[in-house]
Amino acid sequence: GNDGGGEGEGLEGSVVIDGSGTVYPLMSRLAEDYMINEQENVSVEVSRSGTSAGFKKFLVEGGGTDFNNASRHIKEEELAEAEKLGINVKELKAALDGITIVVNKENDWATELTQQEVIDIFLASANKKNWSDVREGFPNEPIQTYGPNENHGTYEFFWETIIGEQDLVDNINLQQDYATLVDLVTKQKNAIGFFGYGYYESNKDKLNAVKIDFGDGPVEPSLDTIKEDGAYAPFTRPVFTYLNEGMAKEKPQVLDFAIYAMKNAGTAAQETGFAPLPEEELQSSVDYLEGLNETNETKE
Amino acid sequence: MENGQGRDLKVREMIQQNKNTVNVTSVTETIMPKFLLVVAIISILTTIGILITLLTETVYFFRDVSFIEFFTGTELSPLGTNAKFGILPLVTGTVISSTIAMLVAIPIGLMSAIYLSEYASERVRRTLKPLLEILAGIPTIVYGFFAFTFVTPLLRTFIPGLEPTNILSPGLVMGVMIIPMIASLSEDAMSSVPNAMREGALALGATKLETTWRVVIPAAMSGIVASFVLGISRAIGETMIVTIASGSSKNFTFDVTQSMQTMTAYIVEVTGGEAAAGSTLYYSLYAVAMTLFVFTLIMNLIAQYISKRFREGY
Amino acid sequence: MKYVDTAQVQKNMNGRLLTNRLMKVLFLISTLLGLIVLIVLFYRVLADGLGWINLDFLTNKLSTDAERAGIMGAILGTLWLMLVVAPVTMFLGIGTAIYLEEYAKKGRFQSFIQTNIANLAGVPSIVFGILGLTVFVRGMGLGNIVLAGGLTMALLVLPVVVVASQEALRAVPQFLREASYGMGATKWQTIKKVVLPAAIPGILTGIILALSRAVGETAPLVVIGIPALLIPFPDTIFDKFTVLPMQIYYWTIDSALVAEYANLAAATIVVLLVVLLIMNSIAVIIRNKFQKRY
Amino acid sequence: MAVLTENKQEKKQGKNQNTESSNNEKKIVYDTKNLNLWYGDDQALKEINLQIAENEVTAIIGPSGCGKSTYLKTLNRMVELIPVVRTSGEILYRGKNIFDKSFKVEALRTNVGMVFQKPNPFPKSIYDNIAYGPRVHGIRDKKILDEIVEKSLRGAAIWNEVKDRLKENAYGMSGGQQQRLCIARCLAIEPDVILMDEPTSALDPISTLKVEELIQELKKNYSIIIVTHNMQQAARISDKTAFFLSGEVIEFTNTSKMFSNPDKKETEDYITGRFG
Amino acid sequence: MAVLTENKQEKKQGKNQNTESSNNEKKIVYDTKNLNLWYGDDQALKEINLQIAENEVTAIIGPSGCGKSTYLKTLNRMVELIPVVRTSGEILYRGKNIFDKSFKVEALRTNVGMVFQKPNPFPKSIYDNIAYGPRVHGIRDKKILDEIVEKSLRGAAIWNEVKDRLKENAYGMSGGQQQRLCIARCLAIEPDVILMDEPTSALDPISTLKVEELIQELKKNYSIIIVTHNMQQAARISDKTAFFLSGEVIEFTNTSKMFSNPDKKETEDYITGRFG
Ligand SMILES: Nc1ncnc2c1ncn2[C@@H]1O[C@H](COP(=O)(O)OP(=O)(O)OP(=O)(O)O)[C@@H](O)[C@H]1O
Ligand SMILES: Nc1ncnc2c1ncn2[C@@H]1O[C@H](COP(=O)(O)OP(=O)(O)OP(=O)(O)O)[C@@H](O)[C@H]1O
Ligand SMILES: [Mg+2]
Ligand SMILES: [Mg+2]
Ligand SMILES: O=P([O-])([O-])[O-]
Repeated sequence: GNDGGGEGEGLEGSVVIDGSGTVYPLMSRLAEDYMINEQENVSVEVSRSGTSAGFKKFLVEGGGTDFNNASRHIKEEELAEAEKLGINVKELKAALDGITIVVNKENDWATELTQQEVIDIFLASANKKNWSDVREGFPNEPIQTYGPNENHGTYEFFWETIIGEQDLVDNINLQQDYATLVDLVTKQKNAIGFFGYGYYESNKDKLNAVKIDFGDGPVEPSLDTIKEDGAYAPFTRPVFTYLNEGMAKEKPQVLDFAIYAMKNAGTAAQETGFAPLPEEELQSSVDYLEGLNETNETKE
Repeated sequence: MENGQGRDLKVREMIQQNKNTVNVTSVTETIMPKFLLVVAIISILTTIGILITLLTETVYFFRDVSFIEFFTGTELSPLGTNAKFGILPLVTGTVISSTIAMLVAIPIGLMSAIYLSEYASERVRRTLKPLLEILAGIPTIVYGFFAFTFVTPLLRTFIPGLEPTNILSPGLVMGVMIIPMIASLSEDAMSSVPNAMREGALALGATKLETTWRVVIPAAMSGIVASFVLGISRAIGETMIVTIASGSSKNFTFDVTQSMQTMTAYIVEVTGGEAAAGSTLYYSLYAVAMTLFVFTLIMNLIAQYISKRFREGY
Repeated sequence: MKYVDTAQVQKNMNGRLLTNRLMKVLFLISTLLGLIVLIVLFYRVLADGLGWINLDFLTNKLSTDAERAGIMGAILGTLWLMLVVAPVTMFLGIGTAIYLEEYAKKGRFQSFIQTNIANLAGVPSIVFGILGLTVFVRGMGLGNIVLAGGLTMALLVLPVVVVASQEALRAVPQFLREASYGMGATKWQTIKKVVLPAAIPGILTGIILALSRAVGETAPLVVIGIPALLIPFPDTIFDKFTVLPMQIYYWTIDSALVAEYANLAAATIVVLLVVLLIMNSIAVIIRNKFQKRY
Repeated sequence: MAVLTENKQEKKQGKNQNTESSNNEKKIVYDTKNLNLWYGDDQALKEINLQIAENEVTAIIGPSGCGKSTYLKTLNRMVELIPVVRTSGEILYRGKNIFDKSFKVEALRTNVGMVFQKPNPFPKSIYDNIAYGPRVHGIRDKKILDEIVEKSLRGAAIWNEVKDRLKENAYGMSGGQQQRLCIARCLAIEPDVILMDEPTSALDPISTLKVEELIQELKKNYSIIIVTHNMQQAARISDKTAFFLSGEVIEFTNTSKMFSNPDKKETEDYITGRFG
Repeated sequence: MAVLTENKQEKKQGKNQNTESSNNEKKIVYDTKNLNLWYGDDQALKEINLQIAENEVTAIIGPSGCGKSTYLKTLNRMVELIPVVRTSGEILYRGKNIFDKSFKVEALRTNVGMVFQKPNPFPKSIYDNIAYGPRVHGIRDKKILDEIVEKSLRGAAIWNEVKDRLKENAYGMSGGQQQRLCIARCLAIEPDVILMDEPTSALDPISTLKVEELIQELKKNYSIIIVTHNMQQAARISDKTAFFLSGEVIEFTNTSKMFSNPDKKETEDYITGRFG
């Protein structure tokens, strides 16, 4: 391929990526394509321990992982830590995702909920034990709540931005793996859970997504509604990958992959259930990275 | 045997010469034992290595979390902002899964052992035993797959309340996994009861069952009990089956239809998620591993003690 | 003076014989139960996986796309792992066994090592994972490469090799040693030229069994942190790697996301079981071929 | 089963008759007819014909490997525990062929006690060793068991030595005591016949003497068949002696005759120690 | 090492003297002085004093457990393989005390071959069995090894039987052949003394005869000490005989005298079969 990195001929070595489980499908798609189409001898390995857990592996003395995928912005304290360690972090915005509230296929009542109802279901102080507590006419059966655990950016986004940092119901079942979450909601009639849109889209046959009423009527999450100014905007968030610039300078394959990823993020996003960013935004990242590339070359 | 020809070769002189010139042998001879001793010591170092690794980091853990909170706490939420490190949910998870496993493995394993040792003809035994050994040789990940994709869905058709991940299904599968171990060790113990003992009972008009139950099993008791204890130890340490099929909910509960986490599954979750050094979460890994290690070590020592006494039996 | 009431004894007899017969059936059923599970398990795995096994599956690289995914990387990873485990366990295991059987004086130290090895055999595999993570991956800074995984696995299966080798050495009749000493051979010459060759079948059997244990182990490698997606093939022991059980693990978990992953997991299980079957058959052949020669 | 009950009754009548008219021919307990036995392809017993009489001691002698133990074990079908064994011919116990399909081997063994060459007590207490048989046969009453234990131990002339340590493990006893314990264990179910396979060969002379005396005593109530290597022993304690050689019965006659004036050359050779 | 070389020379001189003046007293190979040996607390050898002469066959007889094998194994210090063994006293081999610290046990065993009761070939080819000793002692040259193998097998009178199957495993041979192979193996390093512990007790009569003939032949070049249960054998093949009883040497004299007119009552009792 000639749309890869500038001097990307015959690279080898490894690129280590960890972090967000939400971004994992997108990143692993990019990694796979990169290894097949661009650089056969580069090993790009992708793990998915979660945004926060990933940052802990990213911010390691002497350099941890090369990239950390994130489904939230890097936190102040994480930036401070990076500074302390002398790690130059570059935020690369990759795509847009919408927190999707999912229920079991057999759930024929909660097809649409208001934003407040969603909040109440997960909020300890709202004390909604049964579906009938949420809205009259819903069955008198216990709600089973699910979500990713605290290693995950999705959890933090949900807890900070959607719930407003209040206590979650204490019987919420928090999981490390999104696969497990999907499985649990698929198999439990009274289950309700939340995660990135991608995991809903690839499991549409097993799950239902709840339409959310943000005040202007129910909105279904979809690649069209998930936009920073779209109808699903309140539950929309950008997803990132954070690059250790030091690594990019040290290892040409890291930079090369970064450039490849930004160039192809648009297509890959759509294939893996993310709303693509505007071309210009991705291009500016590419430009920035290629700039790094030049400084890199001039240095040498 | 002509004398002259016999001495032609002078093997003895050749030997003598070699002895005087080549002294390598005696060097090897002194070095070898020491070298092998070092090798043997490396093997022990593994145990010591495990102990040191676990202990040092565990000590750090108990700087952050009190002993009492750890061992009596019923709440485990290691990731939250207000993290709680009570190990009891993991202990109950471990104990319950092991109990279920042993409820399957002990009766079936023992009855298999009885059948193989006392009832089966030589031919039947020779075909059945290797088959059981196959069961013992199947990797635990395969049992995990089996529990998750087959046993749980199957159980859910009988027990509607059963959660998609639960402790019951991996417990049962773990039991199946341990059957061959108990069967084989118990069979060994029973087979080594002298035949004279059986003959004594049979000659009194006892049936085979009465002979087995009242004479052979009591005589083989310590060997049998040792096999149970080893089975328990195995169940406590089993990881993949529970990790895959029992989920990761840290509820302090006794309801087997629910998801529970064992100590082993906790270790997998924590290392798989975040293994960055330094945090309490990181140290909790070692504290839990230490607890697990001590549990199994005690079981193994008990088993060794019992079977040593058994060997001194008749 | 008669205590034993003959009539009563006769009456009881039928009941006792019936119980005996019933229990025999129960015992047989119990024995078969384990085997039935075995059959169901095999059937399930074959039914799910067999259709997915073809040359592409065996030789392709890993992929997130189920249709394209292959397990060559995991197969090679498993082989590379064995390449570390085999020599390390052989060296440590046989050496330890020779020391214990041939050199160590029967005393406290010897029984201390012996107890240690017995206990080591009972340590849960995941604890070895933690040891490997702390010592090899982190402490020595190797990272999650073949070498680190192999060393961890080698320690895990070491007791199997030690115990099997000890038994094999013990089974070498004393008269062979005496014959060699009688020729003026030194101790090490005797061990090297007579004892070890005679014990080698037993030792080999033990090593193969140990390796087949290592081939199937998952937990320690999970702890060491094998990446969920690793596409390139490992070329040296310093490369990152994945193995068959790890691939089964990830595909089993992710089968909730992509249903076909369950088939991939099953197909990989079939491959894994075939590998184990081959290894165990070799062990059995060795055992039968060289059994009871003296 | 009815069969066996009958037998017992018959036996009792027989006994009475015996005491009334003691000159009568004694009753036959075991009648062996054309018995052959093979271990796999090796024939260990050849066309055995023997009649064992009630309340007598019958000794079986012969060189090692001649089939003595095999024959004894055939009498209570213990030999069938070895899988390769095949038999032909008949053994009538109290008139019924023990090889019949309908014949219950457990019932046979209840009536026919056996004492082995090596003492084989169970690894239980002395008390439990004796009580094992009665318990197996459904006797649970503690009082009755106590009585049986005492009676059997007295019967085996060992009561005084062990009465204070009934709860102790039988493995703490000396070899001679263990052997008498085994005899007591077999008395506890009140057998009709007692089979003994070299019961004293593992014992010291004093213990041997005690067991021999005991056998003399037991003979009043039981029919005893004893295998022995020791010709003096056979001469001392038995009424009839059978001489086995290579699986065949060479001679079977009164002990006094056997040891003074045997019919066959082989017997004489054996008795005088010319082989064996 | 030097010690032994000296011995060798002495011996050669000795031999020459012998041939020159054959009436001389024979040279002493082994001189045992006040040897005591314990297995743990059990004394197995008591104050043994024995002188073994060159180029003779010395037989050791005595009942089972009297210490014959123990003594033989002490002569090449093989007995030390048993950890509980303790000794006191001296054994002089060619004048040097084998228990001395400076004495190398491997050198002793190179000079003193041993043949065991049960044939114990290595599980290797016939060729490798014979070549084992020379190889252990550093002889690697294929041609020389070939010669040694042939010569040793001829010396053990088995060459013709095995010359076409030298590469076959020794376990395919009959017991008698295996025993002669073991003798050949021990000849391959040209020992000075050969110790034999009941070398024929596991063999059939014909093989026994062959081995006995072989021993007669070997005596020309080697000093042989043979333990045997079989008194006829001792009488047939040995020059001197030692009678052991309960760890003591009761009598040690010329074989002919021992079997015709022993000094001690115990010897006579044993020889005439009154015990043992
Ligand atoms: N379990 C067996 N399997 C095969 N052959 C057997 C078995 N037991 C005994 N035999 C053979 O049957 C023959 C008779 O053996 P048996 O034990 O009856 O002899 P015995 O007269 O009791 O000898 P001993 O005086 O040594 O006890 C022997 O040739 C023996 O080898
Ligand atoms: N390894 C050992 N440990 C303890 N005691 C032993 C050992 N070997 C032999 N003994 C004892 O030493 C004594 C002499 O045994 P040894 O083997 O020398 O007798 P032997 O004359 O060769 O008898 P046999 O004719 O049966 O071979 C015996 O009482 C024996 O029990
Ligand atoms: Mg017998
Ligand atoms: Mg001996
Ligand atoms: O896995 P996360 O995207 O929720 O961090």
